[in-house]
Amino acid sequence: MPDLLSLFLAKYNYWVVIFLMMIGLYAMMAKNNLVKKIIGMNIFQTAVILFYVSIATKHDASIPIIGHGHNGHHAIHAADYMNPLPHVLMLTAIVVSVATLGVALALAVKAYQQHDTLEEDEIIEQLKTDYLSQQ
Amino acid sequence: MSAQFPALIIIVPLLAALFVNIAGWIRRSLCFPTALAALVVSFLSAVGLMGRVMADGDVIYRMAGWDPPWGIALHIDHLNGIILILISLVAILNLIAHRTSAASQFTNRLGAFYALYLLFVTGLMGIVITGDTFNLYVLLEISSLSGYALLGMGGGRATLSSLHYLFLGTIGASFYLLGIGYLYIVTGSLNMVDIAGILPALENVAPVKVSFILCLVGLFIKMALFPLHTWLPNAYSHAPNPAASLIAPLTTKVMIYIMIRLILTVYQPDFAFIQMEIAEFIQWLAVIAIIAGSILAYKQNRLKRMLSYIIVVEVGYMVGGFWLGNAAGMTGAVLHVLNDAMMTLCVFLAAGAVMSRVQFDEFKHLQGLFGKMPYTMIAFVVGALSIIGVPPTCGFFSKWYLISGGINAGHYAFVAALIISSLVNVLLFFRVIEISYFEPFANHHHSHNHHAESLFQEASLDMLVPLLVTAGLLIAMGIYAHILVTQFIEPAVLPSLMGSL
Amino acid sequence: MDFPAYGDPESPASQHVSPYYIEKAIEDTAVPNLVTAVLADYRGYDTLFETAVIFTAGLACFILLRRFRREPPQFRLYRHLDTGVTLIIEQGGKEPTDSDEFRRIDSQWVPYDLIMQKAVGLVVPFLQLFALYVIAHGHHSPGGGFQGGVIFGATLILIAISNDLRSTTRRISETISSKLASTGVLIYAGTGALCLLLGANFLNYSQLSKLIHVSTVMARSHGILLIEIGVGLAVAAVMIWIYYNLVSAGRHDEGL
Amino acid sequence: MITIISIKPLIAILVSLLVIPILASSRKPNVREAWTFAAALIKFGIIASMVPAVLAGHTLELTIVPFFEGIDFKLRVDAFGLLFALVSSFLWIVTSAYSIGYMRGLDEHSQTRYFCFFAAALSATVGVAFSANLLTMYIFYEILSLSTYPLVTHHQDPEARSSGRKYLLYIMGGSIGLVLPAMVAVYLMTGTLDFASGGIFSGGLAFAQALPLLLMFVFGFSKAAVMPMHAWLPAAMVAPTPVSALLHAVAVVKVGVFCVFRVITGLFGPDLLQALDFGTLLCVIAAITILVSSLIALSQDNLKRRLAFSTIGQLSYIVLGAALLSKSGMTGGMLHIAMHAFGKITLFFCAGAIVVATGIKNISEMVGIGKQMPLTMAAFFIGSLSVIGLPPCGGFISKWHLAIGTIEAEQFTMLAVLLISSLLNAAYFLPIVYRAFFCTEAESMFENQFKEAPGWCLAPLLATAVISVLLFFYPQPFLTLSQLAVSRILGG
Repeated sequence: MPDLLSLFLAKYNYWVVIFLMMIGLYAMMAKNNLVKKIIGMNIFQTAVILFYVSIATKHDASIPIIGHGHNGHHAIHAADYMNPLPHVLMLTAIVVSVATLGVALALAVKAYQQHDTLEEDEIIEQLKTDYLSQQ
Repeated sequence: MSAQFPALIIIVPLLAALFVNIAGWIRRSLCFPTALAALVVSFLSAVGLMGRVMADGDVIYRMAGWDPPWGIALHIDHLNGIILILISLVAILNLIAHRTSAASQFTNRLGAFYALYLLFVTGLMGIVITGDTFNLYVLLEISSLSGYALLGMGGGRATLSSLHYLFLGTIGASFYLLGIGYLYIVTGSLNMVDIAGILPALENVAPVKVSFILCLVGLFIKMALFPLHTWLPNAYSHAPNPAASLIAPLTTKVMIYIMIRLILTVYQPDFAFIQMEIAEFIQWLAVIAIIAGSILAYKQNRLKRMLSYIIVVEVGYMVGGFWLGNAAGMTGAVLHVLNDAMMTLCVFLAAGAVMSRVQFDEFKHLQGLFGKMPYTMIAFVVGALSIIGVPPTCGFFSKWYLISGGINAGHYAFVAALIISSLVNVLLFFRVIEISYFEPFANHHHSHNHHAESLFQEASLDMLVPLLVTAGLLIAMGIYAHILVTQFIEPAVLPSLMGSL
Repeated sequence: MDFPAYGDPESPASQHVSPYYIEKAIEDTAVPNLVTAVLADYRGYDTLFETAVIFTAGLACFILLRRFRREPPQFRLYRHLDTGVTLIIEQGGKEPTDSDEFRRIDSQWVPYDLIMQKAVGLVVPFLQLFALYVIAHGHHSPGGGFQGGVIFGATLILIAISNDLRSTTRRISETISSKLASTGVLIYAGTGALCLLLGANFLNYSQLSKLIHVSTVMARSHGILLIEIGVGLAVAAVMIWIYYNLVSAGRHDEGL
Repeated sequence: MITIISIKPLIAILVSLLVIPILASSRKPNVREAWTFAAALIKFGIIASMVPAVLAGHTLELTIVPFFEGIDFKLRVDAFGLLFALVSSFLWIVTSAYSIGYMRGLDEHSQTRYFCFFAAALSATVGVAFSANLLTMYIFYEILSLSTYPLVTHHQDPEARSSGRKYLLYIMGGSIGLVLPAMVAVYLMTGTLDFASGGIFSGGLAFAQALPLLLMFVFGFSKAAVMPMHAWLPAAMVAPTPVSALLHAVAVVKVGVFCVFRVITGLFGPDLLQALDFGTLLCVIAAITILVSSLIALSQDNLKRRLAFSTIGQLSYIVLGAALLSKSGMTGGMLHIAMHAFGKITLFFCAGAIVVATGIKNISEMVGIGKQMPLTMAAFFIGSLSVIGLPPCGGFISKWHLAIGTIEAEQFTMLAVLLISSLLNAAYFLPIVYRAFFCTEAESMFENQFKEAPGWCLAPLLATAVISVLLFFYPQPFLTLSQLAVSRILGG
């Protein structure tokens, strides 16, 4: 039993990511209000970002900026600094999630303008009635 | 100059998108010419690049001068060379076809429309050309975002369906991102060829399998394979015509290209087909996709919704063909990627031409069109024949490879599904052709102005010329399918297949 | 799950590619902040498309929401500056636009908060200065184009919230923000194309040394700085542009 | 036996295709008709120019473009293909003359479209005749079915629409549903689809594989109207008469039978079928079709439907000829293509002439028409003689060879079927002729208010009747061609 617990403790960051993703997924599927769906989507994307950032850390390594003393005269060994690559990737991923959030909100605002409700079932109801009236 | 083709293909449309946005504010007449010029330049460089690939093998383009695992490298081989040409060609044809209708629909937002149009094409071209997994994700997002915006422009249900497309698309992209993350943890690199080098040496294969499943599920959502296809029909049928006939032929095909690229280059076919034991499951998934898609397509009474369901069926063809695992199946799948893009473009352009005159696309509005719009309907018939798989057109040849692949692999359910869906396609299309051929031209949709009969004439010229060019291409690609296969597809598919199977 | 434990240095992720970045970044680009080095130089192509994503989001909000038809709202509020009295003008009533002691306010009737406006007026310049600092010092301190751009955008949104949307649109009109967004990304792609014209591969800043006659390594770091400025400009402009469209649902007359 | 590489076959096919844009753009009807005539004559001229070469034993070939490994878009003119091409191109000349009269007589609408699709259908027919492998033939087969769809549904009324739907269902369903998979399977088994004289299954074929493939081909080519797949033919009678005359007497149905013949002789090869004893199976299928269709024909009152069912029967004669696998059986089968073509087209022309002149469609109302339209009914009589197979007309020769073929193949039951069906043919043709001429004054329904059909209809009518008689005395061109073809197939 202890190894399962230690296994969990040693790698807790992966479990947290999975947990967050499930919350995000649940919110996107189950919630009726459009904005809540968008929040769920954002949680989902942030979970993936958290996953990447958690890879980058190293025990007792400082932030990936080379200190002043190191301008070239003696070797920099990698163990001192955190892995910069995931941080770079996540800068891009954060920007992407913000952009998607922006477009989603724009669509939600447009939906609100057309149907002046954010509840998805009411919108679908209105669309049905318009469609039938068109027939 | 020719060494810079890979960069030119991507950068010229991107720069043009920026200029077009600025031009949108200053002088709107500039937008169309710049967009057209940019796409023509990228088309020519794609053709030049393909010549170089044919001459001296794969081309590696080191972005910013750094070597692959550290910097990003663009990797062009036979497979993505031909698809680059396809994308730029489809984009040019669609741009010309929808010049007037785009100008009338997006009057003062024309600059933004053309900028999004170019960004969508840049995104797709970037996806096809890049050799880096994370870069592929970023470009995937660009093309999807501009896709959501373009599709969301239509009235009525378009907003909600585009929002659904956004949700599902983001889930798919995030799954793909997670999949690359798993790969990154285990291999430490993002460059496709580099990962492929590290993967065989790994002893614990579990994370690699999980990453493969995640990437696959993400891509299946994005390419609308049957159970995950719910967003596609709404998104495409309520979209404005210029957007729908650009996005419909390209998005799902490029997603399938990504799946092919992942399996052929990163995970190697023997891992994907043998160690994963899911080939059987996916083949059955494809069979269900084909059958269900055909039945759903039959139920529709609107033209564009029917065509969207047919796209779901075509995705079933390609995925099923590719996952047969043998050479004929794969060649068929790749050839079908090319053919289907052109077929869908031809049919959607025809639908766009009809809707530019008739405003509705329900079947009862399509009466008597053979008399009124003969050329558009002829192009529609050629597109329909190609989707059904009648010989002179290209659809037949990819279906031929798919069927022979199915028989070789002994997967007779897939062959049966192909035949049944062809027959259902016959019913679908001839139902539409019958309506427009037999029933007299009832101008109930022009009831208000009395001289509608005389006014109603053929689609405008700049809508008609690309349509007829596409129809001609369908037949040309059919007749010269052999050259397409031996010169472009076989060198791309076979080496990695022979190496492992 | 046989993933590497949290934070252990021997994990493949930190063994294969990243040691090169850590060791070589200083020699290659003379930029101590490794993240900026990798972001703008090694994987500059990624960041180019990252800015393109931001730009696409701005375009998307514009094309989805913007409505150019001028339908006047039901009623408009005018406040007398020195006494604080508010006039409600019904549809079609004559508006005191010519006189200068009346000022139009948003219809969601914002209470007259002199303190808020004065405080914001005081703080905003320093904030913008800090934003420029963040952009410029991407090399040495954590920060860079995106973060600085967002801060700059935030200051303008702060003005819009404290006063009203029209005051901000008067300062930075929608066309300017859209054009700035394009020019920002253009600077980025332009420098890349410039290196292309100079003969190297796209985005290879070492070629800039031919122009500014400095060692290739320093050329790279200046290239990165140029990129950071472009990105900062683009991000700030797009933030405002999206804010204008989202808040007023495309009519650009009354916002939060 | 040298193979000459020449582009004549390609030109022969393309002649009628190239004329379509000219037809579509010509304004005045006579200019249009003149062009159709010119195209028909040129086409027949080119094909005739190939006859001496083929008679001397050579075959003309042309490879246009490769499709897959082992198959390419190849045309080959051999004796059998040339025979069929000669018949269809000659009859195109006659039919275009006839359709001018018919169309003018009933002033049908959108005649330009009619002539264009007619030309396209002809080029596809000649394409099938000259194709060297199964894939090229399949391509032309599909083009033919698509170009005949607008012809069959020319009137654009609801009835034409439902018959067009049935027409498509059977033909496209058969070709895509059955022929396509079979073709792919054969290609995978043998690596090629070219028609070789001794069949391409060199390594023999297991019974379990051969049977489904053969049946898929026979029923897949639903244009051959073998019994269960025949329903489209009577439904297609709704088309204007020249269409049903040329297409359903000569072009479309003969293409189906031609494909079946090619498959049996070119793909499977006589000795393989002999070994697996499929000969008798095919004969039985053909026999059922012959007998059942002849019986149904008896009960039909509408003249064109009766002719349609008689065509189904006659087609199965040709299938029977192929299935006998004997020398004169095959010769008889091939000859019957030509003889039946001329005979049946005369009958259809007469039916059309009667409709143009009097508007009557049903046989029961045709009592005593002989006095009003003596020439038409005389031609009708000659045509029916040829179809029944009585001496003075060409039909007799082909049925004679078929009879000898049954004896050679010791299929005596087939001989009986042959004779019974000829009697049945007589049973449903001769009463029409008898009642037309030898009825008493009282029964005659006509008080001579009708006169003969217009000149344009009458001339082709009489021409084909005279030719079918001449064929009895000088069957040389078709006879030598078919004997040559059979000697190559069996000689192997």
